[in-house]
Amino acid sequence: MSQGKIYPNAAAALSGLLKNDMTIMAGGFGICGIPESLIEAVSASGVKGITAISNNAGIDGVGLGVLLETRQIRKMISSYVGENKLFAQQYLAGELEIEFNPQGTLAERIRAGGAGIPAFFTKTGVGTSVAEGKEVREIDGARYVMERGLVADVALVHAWKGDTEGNLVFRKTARNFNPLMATAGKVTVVEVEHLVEPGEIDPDHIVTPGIYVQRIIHVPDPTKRIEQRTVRKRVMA
Amino acid sequence: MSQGKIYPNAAAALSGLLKNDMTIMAGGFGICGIPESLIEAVSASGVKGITAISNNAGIDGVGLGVLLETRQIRKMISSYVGENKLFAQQYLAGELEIEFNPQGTLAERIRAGGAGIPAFFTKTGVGTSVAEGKEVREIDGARYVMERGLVADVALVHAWKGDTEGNLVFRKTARNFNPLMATAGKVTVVEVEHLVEPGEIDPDHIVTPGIYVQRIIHVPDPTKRIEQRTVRKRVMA
Amino acid sequence: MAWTREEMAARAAKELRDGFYVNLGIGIPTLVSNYIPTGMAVQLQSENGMLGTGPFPYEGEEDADLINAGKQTITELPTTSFFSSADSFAMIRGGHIDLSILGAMQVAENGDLANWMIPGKMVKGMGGAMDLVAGVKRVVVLMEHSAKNEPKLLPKCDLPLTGAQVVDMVITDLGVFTIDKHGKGGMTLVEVANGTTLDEIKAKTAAHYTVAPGLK
Amino acid sequence: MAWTREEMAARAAKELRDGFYVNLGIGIPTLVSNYIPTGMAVQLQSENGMLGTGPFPYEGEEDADLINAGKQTITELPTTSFFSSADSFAMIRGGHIDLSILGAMQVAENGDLANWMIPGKMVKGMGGAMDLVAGVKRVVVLMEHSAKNEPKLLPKCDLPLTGAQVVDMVITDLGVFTIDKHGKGGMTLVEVANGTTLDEIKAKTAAHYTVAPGLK
Repeated sequence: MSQGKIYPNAAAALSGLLKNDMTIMAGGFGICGIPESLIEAVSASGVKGITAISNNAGIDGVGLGVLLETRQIRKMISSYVGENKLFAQQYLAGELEIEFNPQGTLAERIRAGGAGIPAFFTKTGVGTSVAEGKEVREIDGARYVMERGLVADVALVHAWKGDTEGNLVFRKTARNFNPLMATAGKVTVVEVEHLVEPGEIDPDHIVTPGIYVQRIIHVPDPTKRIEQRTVRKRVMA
Repeated sequence: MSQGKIYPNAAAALSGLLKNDMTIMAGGFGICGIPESLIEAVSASGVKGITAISNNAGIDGVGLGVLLETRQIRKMISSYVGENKLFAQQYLAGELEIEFNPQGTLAERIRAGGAGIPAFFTKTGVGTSVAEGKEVREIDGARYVMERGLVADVALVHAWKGDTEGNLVFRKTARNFNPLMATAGKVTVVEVEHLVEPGEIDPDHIVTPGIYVQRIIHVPDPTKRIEQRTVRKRVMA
Repeated sequence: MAWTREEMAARAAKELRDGFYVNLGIGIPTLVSNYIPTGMAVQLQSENGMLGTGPFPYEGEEDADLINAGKQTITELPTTSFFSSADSFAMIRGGHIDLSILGAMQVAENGDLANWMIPGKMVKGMGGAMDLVAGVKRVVVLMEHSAKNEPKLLPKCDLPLTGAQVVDMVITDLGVFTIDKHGKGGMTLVEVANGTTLDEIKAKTAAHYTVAPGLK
Repeated sequence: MAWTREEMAARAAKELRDGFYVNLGIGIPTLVSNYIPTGMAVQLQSENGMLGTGPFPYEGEEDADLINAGKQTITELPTTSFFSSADSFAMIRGGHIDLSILGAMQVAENGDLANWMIPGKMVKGMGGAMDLVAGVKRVVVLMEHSAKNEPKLLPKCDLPLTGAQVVDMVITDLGVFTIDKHGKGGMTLVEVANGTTLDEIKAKTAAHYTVAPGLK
């Protein structure tokens, strides 16, 4: 059923979806759970002027860092970009716009965008520069700032396992922004590490129902990099 | 760890939490996934003047229907109460207040309450009596009504399986309002059909993290009633 | 005789497309699931928290934890997923459902819909109807053309609204109407049921409408 | 000498209570996890979507899919649950986390906190800090008392704020201050580190504060 959602590779899955000056959401936290194959296909496409909505900007040469190298990104909507040196250079040279959002506000804006909620109120950022130019109102004795829902032309998502209907599950902290972005893309394209038939994932365990997924590629055994390898020594018995 | 969340029975789990004129959320859709043992303990407590937030009002003698029989509920915040005859009588006699919410607005108000969002905008109900007395504003060319977050003094939840830390999973459509209400109770009390040790539920499958659960009772093999038994005939081969 | 309930449901099924996600209301709309063309992938959403609803269970296999929004026992399919009520209405409100087919008491020529209360009668509540008509991409009403000889297609609803300017199409036992709910195109009769006439429809319809070219 | 970083972390650990859910920031706050008293159940939340974070993995057992908010490889515990970023910040914003311990550049006597940007320098972003200080029930700042001999406890922050009136307690290498962030009680010095004096603290603190009775 719905075999039509499966595409042979990232380039095929993105075909017809990319245009200059578009908005793209990309899942991931740091470089954990990023849709790396799909980002590389965006890079290969040469599309320019992208507004990228992503918690971070990857690291140099990895994740969205690839699109920074090729100068395909015009604007980032993120919460933290400290790991990317190229980002700093392009920003200071005025080649890159940045809109910083508190991480939770960014997450909720995306969740709201996917859920048909155009605006909501939050305490986060009241009394800071984040609230400047936005409506602030008192509700039941506390002050809240109004934030807007976010959607994207295309959402790029990385999942652990998916069936051909588009039902998805995620693995550990690689979940992060992926399921919310899946709901907020006008078209959502997913790379899955394990592609299975419908019925192979327990319906009570599905995190993203297939309705949110329009296109799927199978990326077995992706290279997963670690940004900060921290370990403890084994204590000999 | 946190063995302190486990209580021997429903009465013990509710002790100290109930007072007249309080607000109680109760999970369930119709009589599917209702926290029946906990509702019966509320009934036995004799507490009065309850504002009950629940999608439905149970049926006569089942679920919140029990609290209607004993006239412990003063006000219902619900989306549909058509199945309960006693409800109609008490309402028409002026003994019961009702605030109807569209089902999705009710769900989102509870989700917002649990998520620290005091208000949000939705299209649902614009141009209807639901929007009367509420702020309506145009955002990007469409009209939206502002709805408020909802919290309760106590949330009563039914789950399929829970560990002693309070991590919960739900079964099929018995999930419904239960996980959102778990987030919106100042105190959340849960009845689980299967009580297990931490680590026995895959952490990727947990729907409600233990942080939302303050008290747990084990209710093995509860009686589950069916409101509308619909079947098909077997076709002989 | 015009269309039977089964014929109305079959006509509504023609609005389905391959890959659609659809929410069916209680009553005649439920029958539409019997007319999904073989080989067409259509997933039915039930707003109590399920995508991919299956048929009624065999006798003895009913599961109290597995019901649809009409509180009827159902079954699951290989494509099924379960989720909370908040997630279910995020799906509905966010415009992810392609089509909602539901019943109505009244529909106005501008697309206003009334189907949840009659003043003076006991009010049962709107359930998920207001969310569905406000959130789903396309709304098709499936209803009898008249109620006790009173027209249900009106210039303006006199019952309290479920949604304002929300209906895209109305299928009754007498025919099919389209509504340009956000534009100025108004209501158009686009199909006449077997066994009825343009004159009969005119006599039983209070709403203003145009007749599609070539219709007779 | 006053308190070392380890002693500061140990002091902060005294703010933990059995059953607490706690978010620890990057830097000195991370060390607090080493001082959770044995037998005390404390679950650590990591805002990238995890409750119940465990220690660093043994060499060779690192998992790229299992990191904390500082992007460090960690492990899971029997109590662990994973969830999305939206659900993680619903937890934070909704006031479900008992305690947040984080670093700061400046804290004002009214509880204002600055820890995310220095005008004129490259801005990295606020990450989850604004959400944490706005949403968590109790906010404890763990920081050096001075930066390059400039006081960090001020009458008013001159750096851009992370949150207004959000800090409940400040633990530095010189002592512990409480802040009545929503009332008129201002800032109070409640503890003096070994090896320092009231006079030294006074000399190094620009903020106004009262000294708790009996302190010397």
